[in-house]
Amino acid sequence: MLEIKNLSIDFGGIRALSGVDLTVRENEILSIIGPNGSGKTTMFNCLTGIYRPGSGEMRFRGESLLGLSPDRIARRGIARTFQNLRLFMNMSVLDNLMLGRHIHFRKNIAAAFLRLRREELRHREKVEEIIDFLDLQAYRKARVADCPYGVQKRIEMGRALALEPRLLLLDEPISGLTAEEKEEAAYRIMEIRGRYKVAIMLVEHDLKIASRLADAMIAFSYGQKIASGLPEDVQRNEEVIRAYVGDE
Amino acid sequence: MEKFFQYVISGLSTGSVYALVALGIVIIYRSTRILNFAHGDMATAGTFFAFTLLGMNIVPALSFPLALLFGAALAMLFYFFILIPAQRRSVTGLGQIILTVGLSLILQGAIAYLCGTDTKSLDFPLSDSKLWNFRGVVISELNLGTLVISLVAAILLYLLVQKTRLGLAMRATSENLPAAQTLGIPTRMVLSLSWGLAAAFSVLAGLFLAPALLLDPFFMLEPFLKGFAAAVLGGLQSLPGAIVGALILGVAESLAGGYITIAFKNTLAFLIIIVVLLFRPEGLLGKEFKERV
Amino acid sequence: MGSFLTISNVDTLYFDRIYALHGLSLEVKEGEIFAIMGPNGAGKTTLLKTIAGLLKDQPKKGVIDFNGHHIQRLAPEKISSYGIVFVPEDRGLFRELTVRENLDLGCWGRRDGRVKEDLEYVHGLFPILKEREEQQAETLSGGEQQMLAIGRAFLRKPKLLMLDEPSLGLAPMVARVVFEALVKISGLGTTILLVEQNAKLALKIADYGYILEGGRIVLQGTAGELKENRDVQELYLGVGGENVSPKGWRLYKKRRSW
Amino acid sequence: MDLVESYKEELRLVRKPWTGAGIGAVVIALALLPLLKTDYLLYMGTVVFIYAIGVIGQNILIGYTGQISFGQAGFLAIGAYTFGHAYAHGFGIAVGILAAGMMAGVFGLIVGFPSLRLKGPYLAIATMGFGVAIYQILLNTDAISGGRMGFTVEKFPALFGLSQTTTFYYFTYLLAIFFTIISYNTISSYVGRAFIAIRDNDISAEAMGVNLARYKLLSFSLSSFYLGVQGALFAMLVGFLEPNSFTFMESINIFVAVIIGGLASIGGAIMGAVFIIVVPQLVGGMKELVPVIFGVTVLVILIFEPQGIAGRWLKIRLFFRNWPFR
Repeated sequence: MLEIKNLSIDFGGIRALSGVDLTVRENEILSIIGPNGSGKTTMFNCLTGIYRPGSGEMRFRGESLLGLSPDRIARRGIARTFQNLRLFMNMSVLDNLMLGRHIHFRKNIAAAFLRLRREELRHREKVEEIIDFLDLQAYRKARVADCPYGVQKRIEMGRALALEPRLLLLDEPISGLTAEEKEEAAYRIMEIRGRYKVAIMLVEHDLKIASRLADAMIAFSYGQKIASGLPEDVQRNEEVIRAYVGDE
Repeated sequence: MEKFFQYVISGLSTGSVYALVALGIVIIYRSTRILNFAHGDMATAGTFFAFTLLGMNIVPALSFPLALLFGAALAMLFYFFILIPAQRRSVTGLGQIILTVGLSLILQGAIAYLCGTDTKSLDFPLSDSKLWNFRGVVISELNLGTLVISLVAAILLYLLVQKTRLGLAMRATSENLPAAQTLGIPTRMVLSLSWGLAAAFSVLAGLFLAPALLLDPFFMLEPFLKGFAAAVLGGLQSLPGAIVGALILGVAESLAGGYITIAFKNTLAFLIIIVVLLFRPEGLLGKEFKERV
Repeated sequence: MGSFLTISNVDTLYFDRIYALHGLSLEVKEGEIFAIMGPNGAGKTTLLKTIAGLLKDQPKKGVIDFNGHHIQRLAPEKISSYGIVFVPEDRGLFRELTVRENLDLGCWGRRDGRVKEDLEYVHGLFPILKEREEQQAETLSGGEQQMLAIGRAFLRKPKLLMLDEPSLGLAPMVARVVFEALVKISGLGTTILLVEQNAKLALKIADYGYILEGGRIVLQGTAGELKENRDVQELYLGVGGENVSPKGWRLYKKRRSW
Repeated sequence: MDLVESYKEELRLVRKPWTGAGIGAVVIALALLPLLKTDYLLYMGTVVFIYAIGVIGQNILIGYTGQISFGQAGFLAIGAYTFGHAYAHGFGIAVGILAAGMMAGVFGLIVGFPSLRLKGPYLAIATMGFGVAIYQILLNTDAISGGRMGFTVEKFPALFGLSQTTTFYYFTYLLAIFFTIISYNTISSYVGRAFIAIRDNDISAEAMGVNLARYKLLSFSLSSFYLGVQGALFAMLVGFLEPNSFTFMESINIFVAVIIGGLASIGGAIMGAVFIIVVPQLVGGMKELVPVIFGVTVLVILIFEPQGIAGRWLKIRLFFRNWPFR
């Protein structure tokens, strides 16, 4: 469903990604691991149109994503979360999720002026479903900035889900959470795949959880793919161990 | 052809005043990431201070430097007593810019209240009507003086920034504040000095503009806008850029005024900026900026 | 008192909500090299920034005692004046200034007459810096930038030198040069506190190590002890541990029953 | 306790009965103001209504969408002169006002284009340049501005046996209410959500499928439409247009009203308009001090009450809600 071939990008002479190939199949969870600065987030940024890759090809469901603006890519059905939470901090939780529905709104500006709210109600039902799923009921009307960190992580995931994506990119969805929240978040990620029928790409540092979740795993180091395959194999790969623990 | 040189010369003279204003704006922006909307009003305040001193029969040689110091002190007080408390209360970057809008209003009102809104003329040692003739290209004493003093000021600034330890600390602080702090550089002192220096530059511009423009509480508004425009044109971060931008602006204005019409001088300035910004958003000599995601 | 740097029970929060350090305590003895290791996001960088005073209003709780001064929540300039120098992960160089100017700034506020000798020592340590003296710092390679950052920090004659991931992005050969220099600097009496992901490299030069996870110290010991510890690998990779297959894990959901 | 029984109920404009009563009281009191038969008060009310429209519009742009602008005077001028010419050519008042708004809106669209590539300071200078340019064009184009003689606009007619002042008061009163409601509606719709999303985090707004260009331009032209209408009403109020009514200071005035009232609050925008109109009247003789008061207020508000008068008002309400149990 997603196919990346030979993707490269430079920043001021530094090669952030070089010649990366990967594929994601329908309804698959793919974990991407690697030490700091190895190019994981850069790849997400290329995929969502925030960076323009220098060379290579990205095809999503048969169509190229190259040169599309981030909003067009979102409309194709790719949603993402961000490493450092990019929520709309001054909006309510509900509004954040409703903004996730933005691309599904039938846009009619006259209706907006006149407070015709049929569309609003239609989407509200979808959003309430997500609120239930993510246990956000208590925070529905709260300003996001006032919510605890763990809740904000859930909100961001909910916002991405509200877009009804075919492919969901999660950038460190469980980092910074407490042990208990981590378990819960991991469970939810599994549930999302089952319930919303999406493929998930996942960058995570907690390798225990990342490998438990993933169907397949890829390891990056210095902008290159150094290993791919089943989580168990990737974890025991010599090169991966060297990249993480360091060499002599 | 002579006419052309005439326009270029007078354009350079105006441009050099814009450069003084623009340099101040750039110094402040580089060091504190604040666009100082009160820049023109600081100049006005300093110029009025000089006017008052002259009225008390104090010679220009003394009252002009005092005016520069007055402007500098004003800016440093604003930095210490408004900006630092605001930063401590984590006012956003945009909020800090709006603080300077507030300062601008206060200065404007105070000047109008203390000195009146009628126009005055400043007794300036250089005359606007005494002309010098260089092979058919005419330049007034005032314009020549302006060019010379701007040049001297720019060179002094260059020496200060590039050759002294204070200048080194200024460059370091404006480039990487946390690193400067961990090296034990007294960053607040350095930043407040930057504000003071910038204000002194704008007062200097005010003093040289006053004889031609006549003095009233709003007389620096237009030069401030031009200086601002020049700074943006040059990239807002670069001191040479500010000078280049200002000179380009001055000459372009003068040429357009001479060959087309003087009616749309300001409009032209902004037209240039918008066109330049659309094709080179980082300004002529600015560096490309990228946001990290 | 009596000890060099003592951190007791420190809490650092981001955005006033997220605990980055949670009741963290550790001790650094004078004259040795200490390494702090741990996975990404464990709070290593936060710890150094907290000590250096670069996080506004942090730490929220706890005491950082340096040579008898309580330095928590002081301005970074003040902390620096006690003799603590911090080299951040991005090296903290003034990229538009030349190599020489960067080194000059390292000597800011020094009044003793030994600046020249020290400068020569730095040039002896990293001869490349002498060659590149007039170049802008941003034109240097990653390794050279790290050398410049360390040289500049050394010129401040710190009592405590803190480095954040000095090996990050360096080729192994270059990293070795950098680490050898650190050993030499330490030999001159500077205490070094080092944050590293590359555990093997760090433990080679360190005398003592702490392993940080989730904002707490989870393991500590001399370099020798840590090298022997099998858990170190597990902490990084999650290899081993409870021997269950990755797929057959228990579905889990906390149910509220009230 | 307020129990919400359906999502629909939640979407109503005024949900709490007490809020409704309060707003109703204010609206009725304002409607009854002409009974006092003080032309001065009516005039002041009219000016506040007129300014409120523009300030609300600017709050949509600056407060909600987060795009800084210093070109307000230019749009006011465009609105005022468009209306003046349309009215003089025999088009009715309604058509004139609509044309004024549309014309300003179109220019807003044009000025908005730089906003797609420029941020913060650069946008400030571009919009400021627009304001200055319009002023200069007015100064130098007699065909538009009427040259040295200025440009006279016929005042609003007296209708229904009311005095001219009273009629115009009611007219602006209704328009102000209309624009307030429209603004509330817009802000709470998907459009407003997109605006706020762009302000809070443009990168993730785009990643969620919001077309940045479209909504930034929409915000610019919408807010300019409001200013155009304000300009048209202003033309009818003073009856005489000259370029000097549209200087950079006028832009700053409206900007100050937005800041003092409170960013991202429509109620605040109205309070801000009241502030900048009423305070100069209270100062009386010492007109020079008005900017000082504005300036000091801006400083105090930014440092101590970043949400402006509206924020202070919310805090007072919270205080009394639990009174006397603090």
